[in-house]
Order: sequence, then structure tokens, then C-alpha cells
Amino acid sequence: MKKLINDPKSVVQEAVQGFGLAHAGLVTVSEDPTYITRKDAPVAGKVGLVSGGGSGHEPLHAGYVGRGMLDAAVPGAVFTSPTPDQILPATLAVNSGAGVVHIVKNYTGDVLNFETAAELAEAEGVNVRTVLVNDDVAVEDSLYTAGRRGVGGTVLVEKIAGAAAERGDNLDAVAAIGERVNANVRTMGVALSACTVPHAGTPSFDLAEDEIEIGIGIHGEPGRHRIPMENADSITNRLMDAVLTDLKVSSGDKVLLFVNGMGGTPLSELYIVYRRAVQVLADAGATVERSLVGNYITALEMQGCSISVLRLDDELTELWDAPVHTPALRWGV
Amino acid sequence: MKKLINDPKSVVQEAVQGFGLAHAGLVTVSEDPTYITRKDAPVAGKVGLVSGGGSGHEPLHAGYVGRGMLDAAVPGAVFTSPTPDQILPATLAVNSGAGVVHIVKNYTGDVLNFETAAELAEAEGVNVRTVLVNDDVAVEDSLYTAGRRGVGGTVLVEKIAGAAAERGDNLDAVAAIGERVNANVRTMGVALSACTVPHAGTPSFDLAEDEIEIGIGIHGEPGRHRIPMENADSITNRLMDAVLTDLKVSSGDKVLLFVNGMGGTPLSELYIVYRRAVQVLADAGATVERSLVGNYITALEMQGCSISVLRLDDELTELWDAPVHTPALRWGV
Amino acid sequence: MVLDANWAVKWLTLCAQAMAEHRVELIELDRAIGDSDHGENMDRGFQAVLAKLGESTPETPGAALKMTAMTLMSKVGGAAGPLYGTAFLRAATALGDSAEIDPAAWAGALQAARDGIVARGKAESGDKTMVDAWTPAVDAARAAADGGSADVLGVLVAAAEAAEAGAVSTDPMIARKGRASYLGERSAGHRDPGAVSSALILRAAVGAAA
Amino acid sequence: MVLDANWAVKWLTLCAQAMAEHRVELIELDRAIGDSDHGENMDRGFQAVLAKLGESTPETPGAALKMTAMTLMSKVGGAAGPLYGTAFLRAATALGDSAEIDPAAWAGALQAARDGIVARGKAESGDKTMVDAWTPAVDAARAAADGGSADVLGVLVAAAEAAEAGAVSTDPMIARKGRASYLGERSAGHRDPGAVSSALILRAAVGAAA
Ligand SMILES: Nc1ncnc2c1ncn2[C@@H]1O[C@H](COP(=O)(O)OP(=O)(O)O)[C@@H](O)[C@H]1O
Ligand SMILES: Nc1ncnc2c1ncn2[C@@H]1O[C@H](COP(=O)(O)OP(=O)(O)O)[C@@H](O)[C@H]1O
Ligand SMILES: [Mg+2]
Ligand SMILES: [Mg+2]
Ligand SMILES: [Mg+2]
Ligand SMILES: [Mg+2]
Repeated sequence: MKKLINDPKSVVQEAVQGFGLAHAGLVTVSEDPTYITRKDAPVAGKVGLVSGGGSGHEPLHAGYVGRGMLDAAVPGAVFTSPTPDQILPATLAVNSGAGVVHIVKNYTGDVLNFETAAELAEAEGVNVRTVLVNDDVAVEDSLYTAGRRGVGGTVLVEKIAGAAAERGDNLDAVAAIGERVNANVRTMGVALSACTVPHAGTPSFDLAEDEIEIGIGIHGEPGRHRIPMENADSITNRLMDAVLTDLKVSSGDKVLLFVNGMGGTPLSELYIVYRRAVQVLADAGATVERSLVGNYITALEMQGCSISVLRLDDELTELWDAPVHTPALRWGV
Repeated sequence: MKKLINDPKSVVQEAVQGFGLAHAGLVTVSEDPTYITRKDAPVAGKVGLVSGGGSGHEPLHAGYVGRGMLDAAVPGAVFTSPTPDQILPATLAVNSGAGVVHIVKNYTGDVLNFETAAELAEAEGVNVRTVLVNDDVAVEDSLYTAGRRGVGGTVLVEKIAGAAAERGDNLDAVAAIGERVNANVRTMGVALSACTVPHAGTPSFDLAEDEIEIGIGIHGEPGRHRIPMENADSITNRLMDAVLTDLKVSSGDKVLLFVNGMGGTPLSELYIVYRRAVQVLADAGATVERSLVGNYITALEMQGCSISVLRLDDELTELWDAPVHTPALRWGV
Repeated sequence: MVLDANWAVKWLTLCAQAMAEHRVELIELDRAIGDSDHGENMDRGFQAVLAKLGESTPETPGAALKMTAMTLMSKVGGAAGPLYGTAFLRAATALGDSAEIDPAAWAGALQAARDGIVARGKAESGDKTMVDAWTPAVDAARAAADGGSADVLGVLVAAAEAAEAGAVSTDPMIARKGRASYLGERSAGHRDPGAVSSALILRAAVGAAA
Repeated sequence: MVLDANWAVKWLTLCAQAMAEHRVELIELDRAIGDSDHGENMDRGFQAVLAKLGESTPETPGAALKMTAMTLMSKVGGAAGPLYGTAFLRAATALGDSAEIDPAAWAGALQAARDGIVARGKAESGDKTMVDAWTPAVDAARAAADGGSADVLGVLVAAAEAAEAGAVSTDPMIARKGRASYLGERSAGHRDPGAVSSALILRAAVGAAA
């Protein structure tokens, strides 16, 4: 394992310190317990948005703290959800009195820790709503799983709910918008290589030179199944097929297409995937109204990508377009 | 070699197509010959900025086409400079009559091809100035080399010269600003792993599990020397040492600090490097006034980073802060 | 042999030792069907417990377990943090202020811990989780305590052995809760890391009493 | 045996064949001290030349070389594109409209090509570039032509052999031009890819005349 780190145990702490130094104008970093808040938090009258999860998915979530998106991000250890004693103070710090929305990716650990923090915050008089993101079509949402995972769609939920909060929507409205995004987005991912968790030191799974994992999440878990390597168009077809079927995309739909790199794949390859995904959508009669291509929710240095399709309506489009000013996503300001 | 591609021979073409689809509001893509122009080019009265080089460094250069930065980008084959028959029409397409600045990274191939294109453009009545970027302190600039390479500093030259052109500076002034940036920026890079050029199919060099290459460029060339793996702080010290010595940074200097990922390194690691680099600058009495952290000029999926330090003055800072609206760099708009 | 505050301190110390020793093994188990962090999480958590024990010595077993609950809750994260946090908290509550624990009380504490895990995580037996170590452990402890023949050490041993067997029993299971459930059938043929760490904890309880 | 338009077409066809055959070898050489693209660039360039030859047949050797120059210039890129482009262009200019090339004219064309490469690239002998293949080739061709004993095939052979020896001579050199110069002393011990492709081109000229 070769990484630009000093000590596996200090990876998160030092990365957060560097992040704080690089974006001192935008964010404030609390080191113990670790969380990051928007510089001007709490924003008077505004609903606060808090998200968090294991580290290793950067720029998620800290990169999305700022105007028009998150008020706070709570990073856990690498691939380990944060703890209530981090989530609670982050929640309190961004509560202006208008309440706080927790955006939680659906993993047992995240759900349990945010649940506890929400209870504790409620006990301190803060109204908390939780938006659970579970957009991963690779996992069947049934009694026999922990439910679909939250993956690429999380970025879209954070952006759009963030815009709703910024325009002054109340607590329930912001949560409702977040849920609407989640209800209309589906994601599917592929890995060409595994990633290596610093403290583990070995790749999270073993993949032969001619194999790929279809249906991976963002934690270096193996995917749903393993197939021989295929070309970009075939892989894209597979992912799009799963996404479009589950989302029931039909002719005339307007969508946001999000091709996300898992961390170790060159941007040029993401554009090759994007190109094919647009063709698939066109064949389905849908039009791509907005797009996002890049490394926005990653799994360390994993090679691969995920494709998310969000069905848009006018309001979601308007909120997507609204100004955002964070370290990792910025426009209109 | 596992890559999200269809055919090594169509990588650039398909990536450019995807890029054009994803950023149709910002850019226009010419496919044969291949070049990308700003949607509203030529901008009346404005000096045109053209850059280009081999592909594989995305988002450079096409990602920087747009308001406040480049008017055109000319991508060659992977790691191969583009040809005059691409550069010439790109130059003509963005010439509003105010002349065109070529921003050229100092590599024999780029220099020769841009030289020819500039001659041809001049023959068609376009005034061309060339800004040669050669910020890589890993290479000695002497009679015994092809001179220092253009690496990380290129992004800063393109942004700042682009802002000068946007505010209405004339041809010589834009070129002079570009040269001033180049004169005040130094870069040094490290690779933890090699990258694989699609048509070659094997990694560009072989590196043992406990070795790193110090002084790499952005083409997967081996570096100046190979050393045993070190921790992030030691590596950062080495890079900063070379950069600060060559740039003669002294107490009181204000700088822009740019930690660039080579493509396959997680963002969190770049922040760990950034953190140490800030400490080194503080020890030297310099203050970091602006910063940039991320994958901005890459070498496919290479793992590693480069550090660039640009000595700022008030004008350069103002131009850095000026609005920019491109696929890969955006603020103030 | 009595289960008092001294025993509790020794137990937690042995837990910390066990997690450090089995850190890599637990990471490897989690690597196979999860995300490679369980050993790191448990080690970090129990090292923090050890640090707390260095700061002040709890007066009762219940106080020791409550401190452990709070520490694990704030240091472990992931799924295991809240689950073990709840388990230790419920056990602490069950033990109350007692200075010494008798077999029945211990069986009751284990039961409370197990119920806490189920209440939080909603897993059933056979879902390939730590519940598959805890449930047989609780049953064995209860049986040993109820039988009346076992002394308190016998109850600890019964629980530990049952937990270990329970961990082994997860091998062929297809996970239906937690991260391993994403793998579907591919999760079969691997041992659940949380069940293994649970068995380590219950085995440490024996060591502390021996 | 005369060097006419037919020969030129055959030469360029054999060049394309050679580049395709040696594509991987040239990539490997460039991988060691450059950026792994030389074989790909040359193959792409000469495939384009081949395509042009399929569209229309040049009337003179000079016309064939001029078409080659323009095609390489627009299809090869990198350092090799402009350098070979200039080389073929200068050679074409030297040959003018002649329908047939005699030994002296061929030596002159090679000289012009070499001078073009030096004018563009500013490399000297010993800098570990294609110049180290071209300069001995020019000298050998000139000597053979001047001696008067060699027929035109002899001149071609002399140039090819000298270029091949020249390519081998780059092995111990430390690069001072082009991408390999960044490596400093680490460039020694490797053969320059451009010198090898140059030797392939000059060897193909022999094949076309044989
Ligand atoms: N719903 C659940 N109920 C009981 N135990 C669970 C549940 N989900 C996960 N676990 C346990 O947690 C263990 C994983 O813990 P850990 O790796 O630390 O957390 P994470 O899965 O968040 O990475 C699993 O091996 C399993 O025993
Ligand atoms: N200044 C120069 N003069 C002559 N030949 C050069 C010069 N620079 C590079 N070359 C030749 O070009 C070859 C490399 O070509 P190629 O790999 O296609 O281009 P690039 O170096 O741009 O990737 C070298 O092997 C060398 O022979
Ligand atoms: Mg985890
Ligand atoms: Mg090249
Ligand atoms: Mg885990
Ligand atoms: Mg090359």
C-alpha cells in the first residue's frame, strides 16, 4: 500500500485540517469532535442541513458545506459512520431555530448513529427531520437486505435540498424536497479495481486483471456480481439498463445525468461513459436537461464509476440551478 | 489494463464527444480536426487564448475553455501534442482581430507543432504571441536538456492570462501577464504509481511496492530519481524544498499554493499534502493567500501529486479572483 | 470468585487486549463481506475504554459497563458502535448499582444486552450478525444459571462457548442485515465479523474471572 | 533499378508496414525513456500516408514525399510529427520535379532531410535523437554516391546500414534533447526510439528498390 499519508490513524484528522486551511473562507473546522460547519452558521431563519458518513468519499460531504448546500458535514473514520457525539454538536451548531435536516445514506451504521444523534438533539429542543438516501439499484430493497444503499444520489439530494433551505423553505418542506429527489433518482456502479482502506493495508477485494465488479457501492464492498471485462459502451448499457428500469424512465422524461468517478478513473473515461449514457437516454426518449461529470462521491482510489439518473421537474431543475458556493460544487456565485 | 474505454484508438474522439455533450452550453466541439472553442467565440475585441497538448491530462485543457480562461483547447492523441492542422483552425476560430495568445507547455513536440501553427496563422494575418510554460523544477533548465517542462503552473497561467484577456488587455499585455505568471511559479511532482497509456497497454514505468518517483512530469515519464517510499510530510518537504529554493521564496511573500492530484490519488491525501505545504510556507515566512487543491492537470490514473507555488502580487491576485466559467473551474458567475 | 468492579475492569482490559490482538483478523473478516473496518473500529473503541479506565476506576460493574457504553458509542462508529453501545448500556442498566453480580443477574444482563442489539438493529437469528453469537450465549447463560449447578464462572464459560459456536454457525448463512446483506448469496462461506468480536468479548469475561 | 514514383510508393508502403510491425517495439523503447507513444504515432501517421496513396498516385518521387510530409505533419503530432514532416518536406523540395533520382540526388535529399530535422529540433550528434541515425546515414550515402562505385541501391543500403548502426550508437548516450533528456543519466542504456524509426524508414527504402 502506497498512499500520501503519514499514519493510517491520523488520515482523517490531517485531511480535515488541510481542508480547513484550504477553505478557511468558507468553512469552520471543529477538530474534537470532528465536524465542519459553514462559516456563517447558523444562518438566521434558515433550516440547517447536516450530512455525514465515513471518510474516504471525498469531496463528499465536507466539500459540499457552504451556501446553497450543507450547513455541516460530519466525517467518520474511513468507511465508518461518524458517532452521535460528533453529529449532535454539528446539529446544534447549525440550528438557527428553524430546525435541522439530517441527510443520511442508508447504511446500518449511519442510520443508527444519526438516529441517536437526532434523539439527543430533539431532547435539546431541536426539531430534526431525517432524509434517508437509498438510490442504489444494485441492492434489492427487501426484507432480506439492509435496504438499498445511499450512493451517487446523495450529492443531488444535498444540492437540491440545500437550495430549498437557502430559499427559505421550512423544515418539513426541505425534508420533502430531499425525499422527492431521493424518490426520483437511481444509481448503479461498477468497479474496475478495489480500493485500499489505509488501516487495512490491503485492497478491499481481489479482482483479476480481466474481471470487473458490477453493482459496487462506495465502501470497497464487493459488488453484486463479477463479470469478465467489457468495453465502456457495454458496461454503460448494463448500468443504464438497471437504472432506467428501476426508475421507469419513459419517453418525454427530462433528467439530470450524473456520471461519477470512484476516485481512480481518469475524467476522460467518465466522458466516454457519459457519451454512451446520453445515447441510451435518447433511445428511451428522455432528454438530458442537466449533467454532472466528475469525482463527486468516491471510494478512495477505486477505479470505476457510477451513473445516476434523476427525473427532473421544473422545481427540481430550478433548485439544481440555484447558486451554490462550496469547496467542491460552485456556480452562480 | 482495465479502462472504461471502447477502443484505444477512439479514446480521445469519444471523450471529446462526451465532453461536448456534457458542456454544450459552454463549448463548441469541432471533431475533425479536433478542437474545442468557447461557445461565444470569437468574442469581439478580446484577445483569444488557445492552449493544447496531448490528451490524458484532463480536465486540462478543454476543461478550461470558457469565460475568463481559454477560448480554445486543442487535444492531441494521448500524451502526444496536437498537430498544426488542429491548432491553426482553432486559432482562426477565436481570433476576433485582437490577436491570439498560444499557451504552450514546454515539450519539444508542443513547441514545434504550435510554432508551425503560429507561422501559418501569421501568414493568414493573425497576430500570435506564444507564452511558453516551463515551471517544473525537477528538470534543469540548461543546454543539456530540452529545458524545464510545463506542468502544474499551466493551469495558473491559463486562468490568470484568461482573466487579463477578459478584462480587455491587448495582445502584448495578455502575453506579458502569462509570462509573469510563468516567471513566478514553480512546480515539483511525485508519482506513487505509473499510468497506462491506452494504446500501450502496460504501465509507463515499473515501480516497486516500496518505491516512489520524485520529479515526475505529466506524461508518465519516469522522474528524476527513485527513492524508497516515505510518509506524506517527508515527501511534501522534498517537493516544497525544491520549489521554494528555485522560486527563492522569502519572508513576507504572498503565494498561491496549488496541490494537484495526478489522477489516481484520493482528494483526502491531497489535503494531507496541502496541510504540510502550508506549514512549510509558514516556516519560510510566506503566507498562503489563495489555494487550489484537486485534480486539475493529470496523467491519466497516475497516483501522486504535484505542488505549485505562485508568488502573487496584487494584480495577479485580482486576476486570479476574477470570474471564470469553464467546465472545470468556475467562480464569480 | 465474584463478579465485582475489579472483575469488570479486568474484563474490559482483556477485551481491549483481544481486540488489539484480533484487529487484523476482524479486518480480514470484514474485508470479505463488508468494508474492512470492523477490527479497526473495535480496537479504537476499546483502546478508548482502556484510556478511560486509566483516568478513573469505576465503583461497580454497572458503572464500568455504562462508561464502556458511552465510550464505544462515541468512538467506534459504524454499525458496531451503536449496537455495542446499546448492549453495554442495557446491561449496565440491568445490573444497576450492585457491587457484585450473581449468575442470574449476569444472565439477565446478557439478555438485556442482546435485546438492546435486537431493538436497535432489528436482526433476527440467522441473519448473519452478532445476534447469532448473542442469542445462543444468552440462552446458554440462562440455562446454566437456572440449572443452579453452575457457579458464576460456569455461566461465563457457557456464554462464551455458545457465542463462539454461534459465530461459527454464521459461516453458511446468507446475510440479511448490515453491509454483508448487499452481497446476497456471495456472503455465504464467510464468518460474520461482529459475531466473532462478540465471542471475543464474552471469552474475555471468562479470562477476567479465571 | 531506378528510383522513380513507383519506387517511392513502394517505399512508403513498406514504411507503413514496418511501423505497424514495429509499433510495439517503438512504444516499448519510448516507454523506457519517454512517454510510450512513438510507435503509436508513427503507425498512425504512416497508415494515413497509406490511405492517401490509395486515393491518388503521386506522379514523381518528390510529390510522394511532399504528400507524406503533409500527412505526417497533420497526423503524427508529438516531436516526431514536425521533425519527420520537415524531413520529408525538405527532401521533396530537394528532389523537385525529377521523375527519377540518381545517387547524388538521393544523397542530397537525405542531406536536406537531415538538415531540416536539425533546423527544427536543434539537436546535435550525440544528443540521443533521430539525428544520430540521420547524420551517419547522410554521410554514408554521400560517400557511396561520391565514390561513384555504388549504384543507387548501394547508396540506399549504405544509408540504411549507417542509420541502423547510428541507432545502436544511441544506447550509451545521455539524452540532451526531447523528452528523454528529463531523465538525465537514467536515459543511458536505452536506444532512442526516433533513431530506430529513422533506421526503419531508411531500411524500407532498400526493400522498395530490391
Ligand atoms: N442490523 C444489525 N443487527 C445486528 N448486528 C448488525 C447489524 N448490522 C450489522 N451488524 C453487525 O455489525 C458488524 C459490522 O460492524 P462494523 O464493520 O464495525 O460496521 P460497518 O458495517 O458499519 O462497517 C457485522 O459483522 C454485524 O455483526
Ligand atoms: N530536438 C529533437 N531533435 C531531433 N529529434 C528529436 C528531438 N526531440 C525528440 N526527438 C526525437 O523524437 C523521438 C520521440 O518522438 P515521439 O515519441 O513521437 O514524440 P514525443 O517525445 O513528443 O512523445 C525521440 O526518440 C527523438 O528521436
Ligand atoms: Mg464501516
Ligand atoms: Mg508524446
Ligand atoms: Mg465494517
Ligand atoms: Mg513519445
